[in-house]
Amino acid sequence: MHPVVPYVVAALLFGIGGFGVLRRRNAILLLMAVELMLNSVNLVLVTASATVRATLAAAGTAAHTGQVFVLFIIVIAAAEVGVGLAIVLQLYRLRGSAEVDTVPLADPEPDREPEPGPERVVVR
Amino acid sequence: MTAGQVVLILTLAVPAAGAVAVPLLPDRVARITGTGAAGLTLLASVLLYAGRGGTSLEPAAPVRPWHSVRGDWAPGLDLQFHIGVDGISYPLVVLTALLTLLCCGYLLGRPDGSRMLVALLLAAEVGIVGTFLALDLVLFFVFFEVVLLPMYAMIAIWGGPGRRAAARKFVLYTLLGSVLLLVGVFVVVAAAGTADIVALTGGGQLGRGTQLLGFTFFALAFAVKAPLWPLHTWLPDAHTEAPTVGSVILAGVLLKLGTYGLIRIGVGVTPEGAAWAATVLGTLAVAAIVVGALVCLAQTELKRLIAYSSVGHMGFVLLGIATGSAAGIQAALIGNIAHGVITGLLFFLAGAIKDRTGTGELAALGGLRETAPGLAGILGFAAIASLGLPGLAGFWGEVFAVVAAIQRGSPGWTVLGVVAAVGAALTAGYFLRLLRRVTHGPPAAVPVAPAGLARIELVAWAPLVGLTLVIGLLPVLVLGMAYGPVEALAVGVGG
Amino acid sequence: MTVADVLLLGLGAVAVGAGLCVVTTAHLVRAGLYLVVCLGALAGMFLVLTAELVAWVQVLIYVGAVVVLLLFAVMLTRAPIGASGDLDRPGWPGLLVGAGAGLGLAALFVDAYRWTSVSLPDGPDGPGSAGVLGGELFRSWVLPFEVLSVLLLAALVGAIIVSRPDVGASDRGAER
Amino acid sequence: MTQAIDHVALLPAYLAAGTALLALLTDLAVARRAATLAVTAAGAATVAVAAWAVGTGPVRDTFCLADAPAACSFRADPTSALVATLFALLTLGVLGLSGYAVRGLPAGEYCFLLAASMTGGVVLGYSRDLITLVVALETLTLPLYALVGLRRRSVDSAQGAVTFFVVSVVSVAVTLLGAALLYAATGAVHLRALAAALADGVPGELTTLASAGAVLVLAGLVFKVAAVPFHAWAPATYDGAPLPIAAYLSTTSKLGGVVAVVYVVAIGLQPWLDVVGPALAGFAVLTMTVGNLVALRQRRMVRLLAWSSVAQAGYILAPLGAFAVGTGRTSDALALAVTATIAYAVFYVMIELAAFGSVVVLRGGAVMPAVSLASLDRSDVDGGEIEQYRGVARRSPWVAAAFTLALVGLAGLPPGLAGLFAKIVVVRSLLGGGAGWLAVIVALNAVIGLAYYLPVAVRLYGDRAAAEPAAVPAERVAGPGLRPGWGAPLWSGLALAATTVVAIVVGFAPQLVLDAAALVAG
Amino acid sequence: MLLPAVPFGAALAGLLLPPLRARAAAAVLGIAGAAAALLLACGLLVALDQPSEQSRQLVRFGHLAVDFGVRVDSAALLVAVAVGVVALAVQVYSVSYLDGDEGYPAYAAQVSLFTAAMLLVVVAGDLIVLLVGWEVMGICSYLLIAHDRRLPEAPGAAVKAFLVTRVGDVGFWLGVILLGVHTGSFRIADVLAAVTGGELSTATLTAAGLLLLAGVAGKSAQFPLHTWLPDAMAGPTPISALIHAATMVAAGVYVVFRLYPVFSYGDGVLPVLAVVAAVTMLLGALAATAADDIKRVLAWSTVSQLAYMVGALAVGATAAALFHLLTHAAFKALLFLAAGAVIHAVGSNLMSAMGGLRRPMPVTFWSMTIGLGALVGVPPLAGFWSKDAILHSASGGAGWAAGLVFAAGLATVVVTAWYATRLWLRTFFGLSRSEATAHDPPPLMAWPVVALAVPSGLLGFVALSDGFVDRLSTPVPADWTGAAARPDALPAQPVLADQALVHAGGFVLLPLAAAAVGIAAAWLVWQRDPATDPARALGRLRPVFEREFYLDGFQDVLVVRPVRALARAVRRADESVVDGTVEGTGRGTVSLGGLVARAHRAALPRAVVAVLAGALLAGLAATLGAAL
Repeated sequence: MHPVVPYVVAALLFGIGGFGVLRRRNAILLLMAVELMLNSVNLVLVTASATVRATLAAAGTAAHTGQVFVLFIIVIAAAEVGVGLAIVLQLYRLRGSAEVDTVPLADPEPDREPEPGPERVVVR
Repeated sequence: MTAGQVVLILTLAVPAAGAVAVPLLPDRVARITGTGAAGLTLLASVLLYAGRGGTSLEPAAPVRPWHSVRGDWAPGLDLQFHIGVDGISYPLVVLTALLTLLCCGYLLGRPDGSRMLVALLLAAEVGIVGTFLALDLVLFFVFFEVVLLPMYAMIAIWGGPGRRAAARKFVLYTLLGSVLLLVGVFVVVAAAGTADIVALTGGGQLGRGTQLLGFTFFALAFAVKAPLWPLHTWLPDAHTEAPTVGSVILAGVLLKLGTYGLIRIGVGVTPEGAAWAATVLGTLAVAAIVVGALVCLAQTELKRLIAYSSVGHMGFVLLGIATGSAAGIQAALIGNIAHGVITGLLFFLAGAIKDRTGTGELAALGGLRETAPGLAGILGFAAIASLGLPGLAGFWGEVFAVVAAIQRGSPGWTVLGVVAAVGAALTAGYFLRLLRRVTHGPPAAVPVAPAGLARIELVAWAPLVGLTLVIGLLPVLVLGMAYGPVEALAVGVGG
Repeated sequence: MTVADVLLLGLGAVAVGAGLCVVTTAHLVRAGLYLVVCLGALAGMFLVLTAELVAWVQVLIYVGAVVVLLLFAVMLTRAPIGASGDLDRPGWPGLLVGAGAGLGLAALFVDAYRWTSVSLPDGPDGPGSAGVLGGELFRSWVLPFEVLSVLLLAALVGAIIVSRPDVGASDRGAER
Repeated sequence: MTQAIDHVALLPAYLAAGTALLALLTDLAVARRAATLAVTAAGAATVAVAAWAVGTGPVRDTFCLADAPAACSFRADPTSALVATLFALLTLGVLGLSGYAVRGLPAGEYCFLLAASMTGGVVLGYSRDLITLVVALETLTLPLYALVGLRRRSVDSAQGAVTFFVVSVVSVAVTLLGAALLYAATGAVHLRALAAALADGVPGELTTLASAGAVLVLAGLVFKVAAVPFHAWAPATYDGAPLPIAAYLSTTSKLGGVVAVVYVVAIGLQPWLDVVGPALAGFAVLTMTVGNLVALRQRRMVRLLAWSSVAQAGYILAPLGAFAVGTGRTSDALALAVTATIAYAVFYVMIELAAFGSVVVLRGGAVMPAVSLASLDRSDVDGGEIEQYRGVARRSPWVAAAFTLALVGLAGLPPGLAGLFAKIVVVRSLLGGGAGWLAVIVALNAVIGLAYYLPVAVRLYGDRAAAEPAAVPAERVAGPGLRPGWGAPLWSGLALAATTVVAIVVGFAPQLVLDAAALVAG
Repeated sequence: MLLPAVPFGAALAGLLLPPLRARAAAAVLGIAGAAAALLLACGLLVALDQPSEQSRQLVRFGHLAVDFGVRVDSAALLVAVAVGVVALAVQVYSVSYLDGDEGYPAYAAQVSLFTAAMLLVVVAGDLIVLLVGWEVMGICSYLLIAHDRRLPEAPGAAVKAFLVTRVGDVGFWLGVILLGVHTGSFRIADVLAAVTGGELSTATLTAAGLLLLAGVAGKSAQFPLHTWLPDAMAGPTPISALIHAATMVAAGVYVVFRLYPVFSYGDGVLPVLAVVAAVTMLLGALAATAADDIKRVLAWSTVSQLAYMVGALAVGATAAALFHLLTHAAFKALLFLAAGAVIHAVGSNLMSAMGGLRRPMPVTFWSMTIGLGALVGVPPLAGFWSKDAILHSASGGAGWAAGLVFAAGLATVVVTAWYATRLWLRTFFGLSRSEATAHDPPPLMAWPVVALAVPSGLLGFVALSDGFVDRLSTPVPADWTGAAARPDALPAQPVLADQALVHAGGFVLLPLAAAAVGIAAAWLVWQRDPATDPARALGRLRPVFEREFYLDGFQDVLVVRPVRALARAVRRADESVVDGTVEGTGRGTVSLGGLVARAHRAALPRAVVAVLAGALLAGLAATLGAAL
């Protein structure tokens, strides 16, 4: 089999995932896109574990590491989706909408002028 | 631990202990203990002179400290707690101790003096004396930085109306200087492997390139501290806004950190750099003299005028150092001490005038001779001493800086000498203008509250007046002990 | 072009198409379904690549649990069933970065692997089978496995106290 | 063959996980907030002692690869001991500071999540391969998603949590992609094996793959340290999170990021530093400058501390970047750079904890004038405006003194000797490594740093403008149901005092930290 | 060594110790100091036969040592005696002159300080110590001029006096330094040895000579830097007598006398000296003719008489110059003190307010007459001998310089005679224009005047005794060897040898005739209309002379105003440019921070874009880097 095929598929999936993350406004869809990216990484790892066993003689026993890594990634992704959705729902509960682009990064009001007027400093 | 070493450690430990203890004690007691601590430090610093034969570690070493204490503090940072005193640093240490004692005493007598101010004074004294005693580059930097915050707090809390901005400019500018020093220090330490000044003096281990780079950083850092002309703009604001005590310490001793650093590290550790940059430094120094004098001529506020006069005087000191010859460096040393004493006195007087009349504006002042004859007399004496009247302390530094410049022989240096001499004449110009505005002439409308001199003021100023006269008549007091080390330094620079 | 290649190509095409639909569809629920199709295709590719256990785990956890969770979330946030217009932000930054990343990686792989072919491993009882992986997992990767348990517990507890404001906050009453 | 597991080495990890479970059990059984806190704190202390004890023992390796024994995934050497002890102590500190906040939060779950995060940190300290590293990092970060969102009545907290979660997930995806590429190119996951593979040359066509993988891994890890391109989440998250959690984020999770970067760069990618170096140096410079510049304009206290911690991250990365970019790439130069990074991180972590501790105690106590009466719930107190801290020194001079010392330490000026020596360490390593230009940039940034630390410190001593409402008297704020309880002020005060004392001690004897950090070269 | 020390001690005591500030004590202290100095000087003059020298090292700068050296020789002692006499007279005189003034104690102390400084200059053995004395004199003159509180223009005059001399002193500094640096030591003996030994190049010598000349011109009020002397009259009259007539202004002449080899060896210095002398002579005399204030007349006459001494030096007649210095000190001090008495009596300085004082103030009248006679050069009086000696040596000298000096000298004799008679007539003859009842001054003021009248009368005869001449000869440094080595460079040398001060014969008549012409002219003009000022005869020239050739205006326009404008410009530049850049960088950083902060004021997606874009760029950089 030619490893380049699954690799290219994984690459495209990662690209699509990235595109989805940046384009979607709804948090849940965003999570779906992130799932896509993680799955593409899984695909790379599985293909790598297949190719590694064949080409690099040195990594004899470590051939299955790729697949072990994938297992771990799947579990981590599941856990993160769990917590992520809880947080999104909390935001939904408080804000009425799960829109991502209404979440401000910096405090909205204008930044302070450098130095308020001189004030008297009282030190006993 | 010889007696000398114990005294050496005491000179640092006593003010440190004072600085820690004073804030904890009740107000009145605190200020007395603070003054006591300052007095003890002065005593310890004077005692350093005894047993000068001292432990000369390496007879051949160019820097032969009279007493020195060496201990490891942080080998990981090449930082050794190596302090020692020798001919060059001794007068400066005594001057610091004296000025701090006078300031603490001055605060003792005043109703509004606060114990926090005394604590900050002692903290600053630890930093300054530490810098003068440090014989390890990194330790020099650490003490150099210790001075920063106490001075900032002094200006920012007890200063005049515009103190906040002035204090901020002061601390940021000086921090820029000291951070450049840090980079310079480690350029040298990385190349030489050791940070010990005694070993490094003479620039033996350093290649020419490192010395040039190192000296550029040192020169920048110390030019900010001893205000060399283009980098001086923090000084007038800081002085005008600082409380009397703050400006005395600021002008009296803080500027000397820069010039002492230039001598001990700039000329000492990187002599080739000093030789290479001599003409540039000389030209800037002369520019400082002339610009300082001219700006003073057009100045309208008393403390600002005295601040700019410091820029002028330090110009002479830096000219002395720039020449790199033994005569030049000695002129710089005595110029340092003289400026410390005279400008300290001037700032005390300026503070007294401001307290009495409430304003520093020259236009509002006048006729002090009639309203407060005692104060006017001392102000006249200080102004005359400051303009470099021979027979008083200021004269030797200025004349022999010009002598050293002309001694260099090349036409360029002779021109510098001549311009410096003209600068000296300008100095006379603005000081006499000051006297005419403030003391002579009809008494101004501004009421002068306590006409006579308070006892505390007399006590604080008498030593300074006496010192100006004594150093003026017997300069050997200051220079006597510095012949050896200065010769060694000058040899390094090929002066 | 062996059978495996053909299969991989087919499943790859399905996965990529479904991925695109997930990202572009205007229907929330339909996005979730497309995701199921995409993950299923990936599971198939894993099977072809002899990673048997991983494929089943993929189907079990991802398709079973994660997508269901996402659909529940869609339901809970009362998203409209029909098409809803305002789902997307201006596309150009996404397009730029996404395409850049995707094509860049693809170019990287193509450059790295050209058209070399690799014989799929065929160990005694299937290279990716549960037995082999289990042995591997519990021989040298026990520690991450244990730490994962702590992680999952933490995720559970975290999800609960975040989603239910009343849990643990009732201190206004008696000292709980 | 059964794998000989060296349980002694794993002891700290076991204890950490045990503490987490214990927290849950005590909350279930005793259901008293103070008790849970006390148990968790005790657990953290035991972990610290255990880690330190194991550290002093011989170097222990477990879970090693059969064929290449050197490449083990768990290594208990002095470095790991230092890191694990630090994690435990920091968690202990944060627990102490949580005295005020925990009253409004579910104490049991709060302590459990913190302990879980500590477990992740401890395991991170010992991990020597990519999988364990990633898993440990995730265990460190995941509980924080929940903890950040724990102020359940404030929208800021929810927004902060979402920001943190989304950016973190994307970064994890990038890290995993990097790791996958590295695995694809070298077939190795253990750092030492990876180094060996990279050292003896990756087959021609895979080199670009490997270098892309290396950089992507680094990018993902550097997100944890909040380096510039990946820093936008930090201010919003810190401000949204409850104060102790903000402290935890800025100290422990940042330390985790630093440790991860150091392990990957120093051990894993050592042969390929000329590839990774420029990226690191670039990140360092960008982080320093942007962090300092934006901090100049901040109005809220926690946001200012967040931006300053971003800038400090720049200083931490500088030695590594300088080493990679610098000329002499000998092994001892690497040791110098790594020691500098770890030493600075240790100094920074202590001072930052002291700073946040002071903020917690100031905000917790009834010192602040503008503590809104409506939210009687202590947990809802956030960092607040800097303006509200005006004139605090008069009411609580000691806490204000500690806060000023911390701020001055962050700026790197003498009273805060720890900060000064940290700056010296960085500049020394930069100039030692030949990257003089980076030293000058660090120097200039230090000046900008002081420009925003000092006004805050001075405002503490400023006098209260008459217009503001007088401070709400302490007893009214407490309200009937909300007796501060003996826990809150005592714990926080104790934690703050302890951190400040440690900062001062280290300030006067920096060699302790330098010796500990020097061991990291291994 | 003791000589300068005594008055210095008195000065310090008077100035500093508060208990001694009582009037009586201060007076006693002042007078005692001056008297002691005088006695010491006379004692030394008598006892000493050959120049003695002692010195003690003060300080060493590099290899340049400065030592507190004292060199006493006959000429020095003579000048010291003169200074002592005048100082004593002034101290006594001012006790009563300033009886109403509460600032007297400080005044007395400052006078003793001044005397000490003058003596220091006279006996200085080291150039730096000379410089110290030189400057302290300057500062004392500043303090004393500004002493009078009531006079509004006093402080301005004091500042002007000090600044103009200070400008001259810059030249003096540089000259001293140039000499010191090139000879390797500041001791005058070494310097002179080096000069005569030919170790210094003529270029250096010329430069040093000219620079020293600038200092001398400043201090002795010669042409370019003379504008301060007439204004210095704002100070109390005894001060004018002491400082601005006898001692300080003479110090410049004495220094040239002492360092004569430097001037003579440098080519071109003496002719310059001659020109300056000639110009100042005429200028001073003509300005005096039109001045109405009696003290300004005397001031201008001092300027021209000093020019005489400088002229004498220019033609090499050092002994004649010194002799004229002594006589001038005596009769000018006398004139000032007498004028002080007149002012004291009349209450105003202006001659237009005086007149007809001959009868009410006989003592003052006769002493003033002797003084004016000496000034004009009436035969039996001292002035005649000294001025005649100068004119004789000028006429005998070689080269155009001597001729110029001689011609100017003669012309000045006429003009001096004219203004002296004018002053004499307007003050003492004609009808009294002042309403106050004039009367002779109290004894304390009268005795010093009379005391000074004696030397101004008889000093001439002393010159007749031969022993006097060699005492006045240029101090031959004991180790002055190489004279023969440079015969050509010593044009002035032979003239010095036969320094016959007194010589009868036809030549004496010429100046006498000139004086007679001057007196007659003044008498005729005054005779026609006794009430008005004879100066009206000058017609259109009068305003020109009155305004002193507008020199003061030129100086103000050329020097003072541009410096002040430059100062304002530099201050504005310093504050806006240098300070501006610093403040600018500060504000720039803060606004840059604002810019970057605004970039962060976005929503969450921008953060994710940053993450992904950052990763992408880093990856690209790495791959491209690795691929290259």
